[in-house]
Amino acid sequence: MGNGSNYNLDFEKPLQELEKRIEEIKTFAEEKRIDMSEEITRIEAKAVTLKKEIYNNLTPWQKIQIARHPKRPTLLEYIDLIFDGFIELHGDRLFKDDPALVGGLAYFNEIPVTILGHQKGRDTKENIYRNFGMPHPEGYRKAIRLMKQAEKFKRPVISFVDVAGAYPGKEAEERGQGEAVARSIMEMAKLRVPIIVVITGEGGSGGALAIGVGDRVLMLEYAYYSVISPEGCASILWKNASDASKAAETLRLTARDLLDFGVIEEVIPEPLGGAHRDLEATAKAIKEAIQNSFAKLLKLNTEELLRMRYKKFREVGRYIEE
Amino acid sequence: MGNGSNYNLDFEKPLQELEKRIEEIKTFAEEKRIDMSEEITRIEAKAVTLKKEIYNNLTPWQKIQIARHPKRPTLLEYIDLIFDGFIELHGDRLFKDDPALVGGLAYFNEIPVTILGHQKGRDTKENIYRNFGMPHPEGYRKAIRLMKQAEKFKRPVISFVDVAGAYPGKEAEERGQGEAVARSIMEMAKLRVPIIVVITGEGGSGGALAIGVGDRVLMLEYAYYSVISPEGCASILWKNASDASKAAETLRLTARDLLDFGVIEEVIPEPLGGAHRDLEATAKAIKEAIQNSFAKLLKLNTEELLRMRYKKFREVGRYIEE
Amino acid sequence: MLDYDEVTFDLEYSIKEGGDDWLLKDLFRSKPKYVTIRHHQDATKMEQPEKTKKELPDGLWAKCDECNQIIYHKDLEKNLKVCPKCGFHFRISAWERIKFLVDTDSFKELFPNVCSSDPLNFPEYKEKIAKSRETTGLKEGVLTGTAKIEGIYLALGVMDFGFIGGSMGSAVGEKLVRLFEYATEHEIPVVTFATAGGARMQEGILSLMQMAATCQALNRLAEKSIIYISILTDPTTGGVFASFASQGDIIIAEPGALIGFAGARVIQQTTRQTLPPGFQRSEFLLERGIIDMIVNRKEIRSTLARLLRFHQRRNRVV
Amino acid sequence: MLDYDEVTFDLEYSIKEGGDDWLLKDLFRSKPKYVTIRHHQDATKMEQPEKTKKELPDGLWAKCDECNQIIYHKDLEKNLKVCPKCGFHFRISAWERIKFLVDTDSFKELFPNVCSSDPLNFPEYKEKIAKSRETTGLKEGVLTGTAKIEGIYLALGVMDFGFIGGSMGSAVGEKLVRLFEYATEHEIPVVTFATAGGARMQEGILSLMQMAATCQALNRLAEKSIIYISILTDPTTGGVFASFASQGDIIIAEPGALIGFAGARVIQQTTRQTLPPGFQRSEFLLERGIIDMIVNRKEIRSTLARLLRFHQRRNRVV
Ligand SMILES: [Zn+2]
Ligand SMILES: [Zn+2]
Repeated sequence: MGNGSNYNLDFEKPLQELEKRIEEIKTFAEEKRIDMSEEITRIEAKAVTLKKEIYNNLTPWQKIQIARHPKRPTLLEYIDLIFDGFIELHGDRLFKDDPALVGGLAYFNEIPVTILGHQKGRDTKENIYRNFGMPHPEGYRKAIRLMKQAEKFKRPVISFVDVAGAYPGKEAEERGQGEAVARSIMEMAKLRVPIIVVITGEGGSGGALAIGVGDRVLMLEYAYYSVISPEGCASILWKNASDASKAAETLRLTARDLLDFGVIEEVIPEPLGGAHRDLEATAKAIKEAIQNSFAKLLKLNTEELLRMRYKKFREVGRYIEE
Repeated sequence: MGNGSNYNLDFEKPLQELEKRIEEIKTFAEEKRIDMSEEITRIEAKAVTLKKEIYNNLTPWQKIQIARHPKRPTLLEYIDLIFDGFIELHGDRLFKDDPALVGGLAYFNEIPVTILGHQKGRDTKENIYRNFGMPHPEGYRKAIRLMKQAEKFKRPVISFVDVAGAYPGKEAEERGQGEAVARSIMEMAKLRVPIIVVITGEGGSGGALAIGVGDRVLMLEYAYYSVISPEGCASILWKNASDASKAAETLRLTARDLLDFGVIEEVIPEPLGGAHRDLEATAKAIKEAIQNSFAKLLKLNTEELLRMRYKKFREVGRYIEE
Repeated sequence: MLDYDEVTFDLEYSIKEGGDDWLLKDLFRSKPKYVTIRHHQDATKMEQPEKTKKELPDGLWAKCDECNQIIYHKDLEKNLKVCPKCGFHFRISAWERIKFLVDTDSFKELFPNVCSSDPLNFPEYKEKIAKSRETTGLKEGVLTGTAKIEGIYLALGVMDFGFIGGSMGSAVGEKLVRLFEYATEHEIPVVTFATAGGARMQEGILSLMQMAATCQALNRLAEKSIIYISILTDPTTGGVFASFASQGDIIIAEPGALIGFAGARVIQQTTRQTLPPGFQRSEFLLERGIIDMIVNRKEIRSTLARLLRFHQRRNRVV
Repeated sequence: MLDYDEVTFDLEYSIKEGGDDWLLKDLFRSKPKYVTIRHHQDATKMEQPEKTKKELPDGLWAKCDECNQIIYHKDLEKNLKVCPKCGFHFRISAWERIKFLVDTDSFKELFPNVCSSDPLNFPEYKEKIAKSRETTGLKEGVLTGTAKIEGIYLALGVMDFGFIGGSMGSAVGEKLVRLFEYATEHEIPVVTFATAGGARMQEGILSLMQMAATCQALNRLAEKSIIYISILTDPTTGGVFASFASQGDIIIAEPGALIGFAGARVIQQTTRQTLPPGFQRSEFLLERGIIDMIVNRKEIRSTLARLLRFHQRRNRVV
């Protein structure tokens, strides 16, 4: 959760050096009024090749670093580009409004929907306000309230997941974090309207699943979704959190892995270099994916929808019968 | 909310003097080994007459004093005598367990029921623990949870009201006391099982009504039920809380008044001298009244029940059309 | 009629009529200092009643109680009685509210003849009703009817704080219940503007029962999945807040409105707690998760239009 | 096999297997000091396995970790592994639990052959399963079946903390889902005894999905108004608490059990908060309104019987 400005992705260093070099040459050429366009074009092409090479060969751990990038777009940025006329609704009607979980009403291509999602901060100040996007129980209870409202008015729910985990704090425990997570799963599983889930960044365990039970679960290319953080896994397995990279490999937590497991329905490709390099293209890709999901879901009646949702989470596990 | 031991009902003074005199004579007769039984019988008869005279002519304000008597039986005492096999259930699953509102399961004449009610303390220590029977929002939310549980398992709800008012505190406001009271009314109004309400002591405004919406509302003879405490009313009307007696008269808050208004269905007679003088007789009277109500309610199907409940609260107001 | 004593009395009885002592409202905070902004006249009569004019320091000018700004009265009116300088929301009458809110001439009053009786023969109650009628031009504490907002048809209930502190007696409850039932039958959305000290003490237990009556009528509306939007204005407290007003599918408050169950004075007397600044104000309730949003009076019309349009049945896909 | 190192390891992995770092459990608090009370043997074999006996300081004696009382082992057994002096509840195995709980010979195991696969090829997972099988005599971390309690027929799921920290992988989830579905179909009540560090890390995301699978199966049970009683024993944390275990119609905890979502260590590391004594213990949860009651192990059988009888369909009148 570092500051965005000095957040560098290690594996991008060669690329950054090349990009820096291009800038230098451009400045030099301008100052000296020399035509170096050929040279520039050549290096730029090389940079694109390098970028592709890097991004086509990302390790899971590198993907996680992209998923956690401080400049990675957050829900409120996506909402503006994917939906129309968003109206935020607040509060669980019980204890508090949780800014870490945003919810409200909007149109998706003229269809009224309820939107839910984790909301990380876009700078340090906002991150503190939004508790780095980690909800307390009241966040999940707001989600439950808004989902039931969506059910009452028969509109689909679109849920955006991007969370390191449900907040592990004293007050969160006192107010029943476990109960809130479980209750949200329960309500979502039986909600009588279509639910589309989009995992946009971090899919942190129960805190993600709490608003992650959907008829279609879509996932950005570099997002991850895991029962445990790779650091946590590494410190347990090898008593060393710095083996997180190895753990990330082991845990099979990338979008591709999850598609193979049948945990998600679709991987949404990201722009070259990751979502933070092109918000609009990412939003457009998400919008298309949601649209495709809608096309599939709106064909089903409620009973079919619920039956299929049940079946999906019913059958995702892998076991043997001896 | 004084201490029971030195709580005297003013209007009982002549009676208390007479009773004291009887004790004195008895002691004297015993000490001196004189037969004074005739004298004693005579004075005892006089005491009974006096008691009847007093209790047949109680003013509303005097009834309120009885309703607030520190020795007035509380819910947990009644439960033991009216129900079998009580199992207390705790918690709202959201924030806290509120000891001011007790709920649980029990048999009423072999019928499983859910019991709810305000619980005052029976001594100072318990009163502090139970916040003098004044619930916070979590108390009403526990009630809602248990009512919905009763609905799920299709068992009747029996709700006991005895509260000065929903607690007026900073934290209660923060956690939405108004919302909790309203929500409880909402849920109770639509609950698909029979609800019997017994007002046993104080019926303090919204804090009473929150668990007071029932198909049959029964009320002990000296209980009161009011939109405002007589003290509050007096201080508004005559800028003088000590005119409470006059306000009590004005407000029409006795069981008899409420029967006339159609707010309650039945007045349960109390033993001579009030419930605190004979817990068992009072419990027996309550039990009979509940039994009679059951006999009426169990004849109805759910739709009839809900229609009648609606009608009752729909039509209780008095207005004119000009 | 609007001499200072009368104003003081009037403000005091916003406390007195609030309902009960558990629900006593602390409404002194900031209102009693100005006399120019009276809201009891019928806004349909577009000019100020003579009597009121007489009382104004300068007839044409008002003073904002929050920022002391002197405001040209017509400007204030144009600004929907929101201080143009600091945004302070003055209380307004039910008729003013309707005028500010709905499409021109679209309000059709329903149940205008439902009025309070005096079932308890309560001291001075009849006189209070008579006086409230005179000052507000209303027959009862709530106006009910149908109207259009940006062309969208709806059922509308608007309370008036000038009518015995906006308190809810049998007639107010009856009118609201009829409104909810009307909306249920005709399947149109419901919007209420609440402002009240609580239940109406002068009708005793019958007032309390209106909490149940209004709530259960809302249940029937909900069964049909019809939207109910509750708007809380300064002040909304006691039995009104603790019944229909807190049960909106969506709850909106005007900025700075006092909203709560128990009054600050009662809380302090009972608990000896010190209450933080802003306690029980709209912003506090938003933070505490009790309301959905705070909307300035000038944007309430457009916000309602958006929300109502969003919930129109033809928009439903599932 | 039960040398001290092994015990330490075993207790440590109750943390390790707990699931994830957000859910890491602080289980060191009081357990590692005694080695005599092992609970991994199959209680159906009534005598102590030889290996265990060898490790006991005196074979016949145990020491209570809470009050240091030396207890004759048979007495402890008779007392359902509750310290007769201080009431401390030792952890017990799934088979012991069943033996203590149900009518003699009434337990009929269901789905005994559902076992973990190793879908991630996770390092050492196969070995851990093999070892857990050996120490517990179980094939998986939960026993499922039907039984009778005081003659009342029910579906029963009992977790075993000795099986990879009681963690929930695909097989545990599958067995519980089948149990809930079986109960739904046959309309019999469900009782589960939970004990777990959380989801099973070694099956990655597939473990996490078991939270959804179990919860949705409970929804179907609820649709039929069949009662589900959840009993939380020491420890119940992470993804197990945050799914089926916290969703009982009635929730019972054994005294002093550690119950929560996040582990104390993680909370302290993340928030630097100091946690009060008793934090996340049964008594704390009761006060915080999350559970219905705390029942001593010796009274769980009779309490369940009362609750199950109470919820029998023939008792319904409406
Ligand atoms: Zn101003
Ligand atoms: Zn001990």
